[in-house]
Amino acid sequence: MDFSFSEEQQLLRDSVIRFIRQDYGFDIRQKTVTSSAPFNRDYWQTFAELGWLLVPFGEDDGGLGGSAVDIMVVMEEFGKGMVVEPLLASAILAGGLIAETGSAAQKNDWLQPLMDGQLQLAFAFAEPQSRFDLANVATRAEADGEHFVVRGHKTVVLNGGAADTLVVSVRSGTGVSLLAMDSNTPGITRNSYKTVDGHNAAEIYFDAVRVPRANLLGVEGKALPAIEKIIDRATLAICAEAVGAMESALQKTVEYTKTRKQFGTTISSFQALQHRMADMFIECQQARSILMMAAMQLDAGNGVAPRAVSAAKSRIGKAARKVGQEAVQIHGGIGVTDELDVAHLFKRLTSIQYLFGSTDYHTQRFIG
Amino acid sequence: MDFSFSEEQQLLRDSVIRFIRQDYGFDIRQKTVTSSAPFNRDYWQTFAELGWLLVPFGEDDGGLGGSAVDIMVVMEEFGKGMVVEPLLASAILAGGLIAETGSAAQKNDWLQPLMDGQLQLAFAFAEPQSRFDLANVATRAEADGEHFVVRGHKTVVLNGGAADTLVVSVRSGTGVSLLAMDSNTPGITRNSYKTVDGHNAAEIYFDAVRVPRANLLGVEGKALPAIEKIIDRATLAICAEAVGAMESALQKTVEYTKTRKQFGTTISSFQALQHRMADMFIECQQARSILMMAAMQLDAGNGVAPRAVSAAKSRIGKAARKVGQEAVQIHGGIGVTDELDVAHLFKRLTSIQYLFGSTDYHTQRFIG
Amino acid sequence: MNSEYTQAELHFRDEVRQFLREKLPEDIRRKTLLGMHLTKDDCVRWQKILHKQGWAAVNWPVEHGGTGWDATRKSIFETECALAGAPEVIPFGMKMVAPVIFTYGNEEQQHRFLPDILASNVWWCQGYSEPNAGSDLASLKTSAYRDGDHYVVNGTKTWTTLAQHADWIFCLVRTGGPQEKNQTAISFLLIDMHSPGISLSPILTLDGYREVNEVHFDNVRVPVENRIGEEGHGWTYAKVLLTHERTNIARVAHSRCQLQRARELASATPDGSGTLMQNPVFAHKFAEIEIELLALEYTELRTLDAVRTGQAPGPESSILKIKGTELAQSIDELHAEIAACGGLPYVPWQLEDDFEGDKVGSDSAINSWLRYFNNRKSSIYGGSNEIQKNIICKAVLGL
Amino acid sequence: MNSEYTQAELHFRDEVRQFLREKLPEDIRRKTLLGMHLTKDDCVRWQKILHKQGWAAVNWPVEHGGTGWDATRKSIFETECALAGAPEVIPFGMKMVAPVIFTYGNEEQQHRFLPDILASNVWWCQGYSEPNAGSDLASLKTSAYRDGDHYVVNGTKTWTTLAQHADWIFCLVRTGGPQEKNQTAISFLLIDMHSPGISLSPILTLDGYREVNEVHFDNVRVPVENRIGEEGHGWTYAKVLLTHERTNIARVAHSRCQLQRARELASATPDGSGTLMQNPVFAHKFAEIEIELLALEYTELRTLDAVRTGQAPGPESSILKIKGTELAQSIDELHAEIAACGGLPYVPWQLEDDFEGDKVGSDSAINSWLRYFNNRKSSIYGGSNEIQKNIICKAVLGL
Repeated sequence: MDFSFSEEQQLLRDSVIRFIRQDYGFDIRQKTVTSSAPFNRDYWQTFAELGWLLVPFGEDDGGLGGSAVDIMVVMEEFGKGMVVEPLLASAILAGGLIAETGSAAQKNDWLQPLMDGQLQLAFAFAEPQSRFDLANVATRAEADGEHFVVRGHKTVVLNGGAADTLVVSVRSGTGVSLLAMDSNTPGITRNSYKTVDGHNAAEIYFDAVRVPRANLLGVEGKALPAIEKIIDRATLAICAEAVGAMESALQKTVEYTKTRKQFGTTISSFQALQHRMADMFIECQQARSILMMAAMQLDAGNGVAPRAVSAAKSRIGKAARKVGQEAVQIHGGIGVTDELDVAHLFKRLTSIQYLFGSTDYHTQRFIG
Repeated sequence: MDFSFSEEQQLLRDSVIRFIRQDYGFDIRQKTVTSSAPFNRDYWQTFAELGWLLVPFGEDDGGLGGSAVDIMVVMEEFGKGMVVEPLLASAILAGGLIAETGSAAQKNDWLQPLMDGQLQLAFAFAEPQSRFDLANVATRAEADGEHFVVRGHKTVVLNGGAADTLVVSVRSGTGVSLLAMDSNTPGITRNSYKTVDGHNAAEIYFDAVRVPRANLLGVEGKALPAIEKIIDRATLAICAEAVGAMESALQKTVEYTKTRKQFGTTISSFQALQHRMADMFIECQQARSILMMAAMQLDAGNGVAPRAVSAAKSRIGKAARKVGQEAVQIHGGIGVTDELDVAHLFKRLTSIQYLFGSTDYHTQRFIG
Repeated sequence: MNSEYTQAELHFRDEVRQFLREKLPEDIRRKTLLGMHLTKDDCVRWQKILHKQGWAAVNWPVEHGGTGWDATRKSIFETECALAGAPEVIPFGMKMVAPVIFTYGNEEQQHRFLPDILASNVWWCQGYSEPNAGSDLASLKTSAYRDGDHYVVNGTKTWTTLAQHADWIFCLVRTGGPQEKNQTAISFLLIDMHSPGISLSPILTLDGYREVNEVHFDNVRVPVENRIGEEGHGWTYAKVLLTHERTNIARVAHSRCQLQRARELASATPDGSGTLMQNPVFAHKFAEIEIELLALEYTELRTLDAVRTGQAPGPESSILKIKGTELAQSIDELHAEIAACGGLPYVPWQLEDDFEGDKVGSDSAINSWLRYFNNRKSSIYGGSNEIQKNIICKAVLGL
Repeated sequence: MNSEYTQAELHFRDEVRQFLREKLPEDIRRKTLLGMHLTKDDCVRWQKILHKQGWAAVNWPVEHGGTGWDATRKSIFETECALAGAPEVIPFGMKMVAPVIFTYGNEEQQHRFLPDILASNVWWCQGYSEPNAGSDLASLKTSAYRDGDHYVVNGTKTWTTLAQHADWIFCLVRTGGPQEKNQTAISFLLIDMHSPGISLSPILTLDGYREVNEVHFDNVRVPVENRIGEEGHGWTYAKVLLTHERTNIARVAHSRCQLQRARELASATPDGSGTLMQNPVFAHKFAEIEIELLALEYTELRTLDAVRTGQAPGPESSILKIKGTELAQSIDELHAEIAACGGLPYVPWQLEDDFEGDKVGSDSAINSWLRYFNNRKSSIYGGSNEIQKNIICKAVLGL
């Protein structure tokens, strides 16, 4: 049993920490968020240069290993910095699906440019009626010779506004399939927006969109296991992000109470607040523990991974709720203003509670 | 809208308060509890003399009114004193069923001596497999001429060890019926014991017990509505008892913290404990509010009473758990000893959480 | 002990219901039910409709144009308004400064200010909190030194809700010297927001809305006749007002209305093979909130009954603040959970009446997360819940 | 980063399992799984079986007869013991005083005391707490004044677990004058329980069992050679021991075993038309506890890993105490809920092997409430959870 990072992981972690500290201050992040750009494309180039876009991929695909622990290392630090550049949506999700299901040619078309920082991807899976059910796909792909004709509506597609290529889950034949398509294909309409936590997303409408059969990823009608596997990896990634964000929220809260004076003393001396911060600390530690458990189980690949991920998402969702709310409450008035980083950590922690399935959903999935 | 007690209720309340204060100190209560007697029979006579045994009954039956608010008034004070004499089991439950379903002759036989303090009753309804389901009755009564022959096992019959007459729910024909019977009827075996909270109860086994048809209460096979109604009243009664017990637990906790010194100061000065006691206070107040709501709805008799009672039981069960546990925890070591009254309040508050349906059961019954 | 309304009260309730059915503008109702921020015009429009009916000043005495209602009627009125989706009154004029003026103000002040508040001709805001005095109001620093028949005011107030709309502000200021640290140096001033030397800095709340402001005073000259009552007694007046603020803070009817909406939405939200409302775990959580609300309703009724029978709303009313805000927040959170990822898009503008364009998702989902975010404030503002617990400890438990 | 055991570790686990299958007496196992109090004989019998195997002293160095296991093996051993229903070792001799003796005792003391502890020939108890010093150990009052080559001890210790069985007690006493208030006046004494002047007052715990005692010292003469280490350094030794006490306090395996039993019981408990385990609300609550336990297991593993790599178990181990006791208590509460009213009868004697008579209900139901009651102590004893939070605040958060 060994809980330490490898040397490579330690180096990776240091490089992310350095970037966040030097280049990703809260003001700079907010400049991106309030701009019309979906994210900071210069930073995306930096990610490519630093090799971070290789992290989610195995060496066979030209990546750096792609273990869940690797992803955890990066995403935890991203959580502290509230990074909005779409490593999750573009690389871990959509890229992960292509790595998982794509042919060599397809990987050459889409994975290579992604890793080079040249191509943006998105995975369009959620639909207005689907809630958290990945098998609930109403978007249909009808075969028409060497094409599929796609009709439907995908909602809150992460990085959907910026993506050059979309990976879309569709119902075709008797099952769920994955199609890759250029986001400018005729018949695709996008309504892009920012999300409450500063990321970018889009509603995407497909009106008789013709997609060559060559763009089918994997076997027709058999995509669900791959989707579930990659969503589990993405779930682990946001769990790691949450652990970073919570630790940051706790640290900022503790620091704030040491400076804030009320009734002639710093509020850090109020025992009622002290014990609540101790509770936050315990939440952070329990969250970190179960995150590590899930990462190790994902990497062991021994069949219990889905349950382990659901356990982590459930527990971390609970912690994210509590730590986020308490950080705001203990900050008092300043905690509910847009100018405070903690308010934004709280918002991102809320998103993570619902992304890829709510806390209750994952508890129920854990039960089986 | 009026939340004040009537003059009669105020007088009743004062008389119970006086009795508890003067005659029902914790040491005296413990003497009864640790004795072999099921309860203090002298006190039962006192109850009769003070008219308290008339409280659950309507004026038509020779009682004092029998409103839910009346019962609440008495039981709340009983809760503060942790009274173990079986007003609930004998009068509210079994007596209530006879008042609800009995003929004039039956009331004359059993209700009158009960109110005079001469007769002990018990209602045997729970069975090993029934959990909280009142309709789950496996004890059978087969008709045999002018008799029923009863076979079965009733579990944790409150006041079952002391009762002279038993009211028993049985399955007969197509439904549930109620039979009254002398507890010495041949074929009845009782295994009596004290409960963890100092009351008395028994396992009762029925082996071909012959009961005259004249002892049938109400219409054969149609007893369930009456049982549900009386169990609802009994549920309200223990809710009131819990509210009294919680208030007592809070008060004793606050007082204890004002005298207990640690680290050179009274522990009442620790803000973390202060806020937890404030939370206990809020629980007590919310519990009292919903108790009053349920009592008023029961007395209004407008069809929403069962839901109102379940709302109260659910909320008060939650409060009882929290206030009981916190009272023990804040007392520290002394709180887990048998010598401290708070430990016994905690135990009684635990019982009340499960009697007549657990917190979760009543939440689910509230949902419907 | 009984919880029935009298015939007269039932009749009054019907009258309120009919009025709301007929007079509440649909656009305002929609925004209120969605929990959107209203515009100044929305607020004023509805207040003027109430004024026309004679129901604008629920908590004022009749002699100043108030309704003179007893606690039960006030409760009926506020309940029906909330259930119907009528907006809550912006409290600063009507509920906060007016009671101070008609209780402690002189006759000239009453004539000068009350009619315009009653008719919603002027917009008031509140100047209590300061950047370094959150819950600790008594430590405020904004100074007002006397210069002839004026005070000269310097300092900064913060968390001033909707100050951008305001014509007047009521302030607590320090009229004693800085060495006089205690509460006896605080006075209560009414200040024209158009006075030279006043400037605003907006503060965006975490839903991205300009709900509050900092108000800066730079040598602002305020006529002495704008002081309420005596110099140095401002703290006393403010405390009375703070108690006033706490009486309607449980917001039971508002919560009931939002809980009912949550039930409707959850019943229309697919989940597994059924609806979210049919999910036993969700239904259980929902029921627990419903039951808590029922308890709170009766805690409030008990408080009202205590007021009716002559007992002042004691510090027990801190419970109403704590539980009222916690409940409203947990109902907001239910809405957020129902919306789930449907709450992610940040497109508040599409909720406005004049929005033209393609909508994203449903209005209720879009606003649910923003409302959840924004209402984290409710357990902080108006005396934080921690302060309320301190009050309970000190005043009720004697700790 | 990986969570796999090595082949050697897996082999060791099998060896432990086989030993437990063969050597754990069934009557002891039954009592342990039910959470009953064991008799002195039960405890000693099992300890002697372990001793015969060479596994009695898990946390002692080899030179004194300990196993010399690393953290992983200790964890495997304790996990397997708990899962199999073996009783936990009574800690006072083996885990508490022995480490002090082999760390700070002189050679003579080591030879005199350790072999009998190892072989479970003597029963030890702990004399730390006093009636007016609960969590505030440093304020203790029991005095030991020097009289020639003896100390004369006066005072009262309390919460002394199973002192009625004990041959020896280890005590913190005040060797400085009463004016010397601080911790430097405290010494660590080993006292023969058969000494004249020692008397016991039993304290019943809230399950009605004599689990703890007050121990009174009335001019008890204790040879100076029974003092561990230097006079006035007792506090230092005790603190080390307290840290020791906290490392195995998460009781993960014990909780896992009890949770598994709860699952079996709930699966056999009728509820509505199915079983309690099939009730979605119960299953949800159950899963939340299961998940919390999983998290705690990894928190413990992380702590062990930190110890392995040379970091001391820091104050973070307070988490293990807080979460470990909270979890065990919530599992006890699950058992109480499963039993429901089946836990009401107070008939603990029917659980004893020699009980003859008609049994009431099931053994597991009968003991469940008593266990729930009794284990409220676990968040109070051994440094209350409030104290643990103070430690986190001070040592980790710097508050």
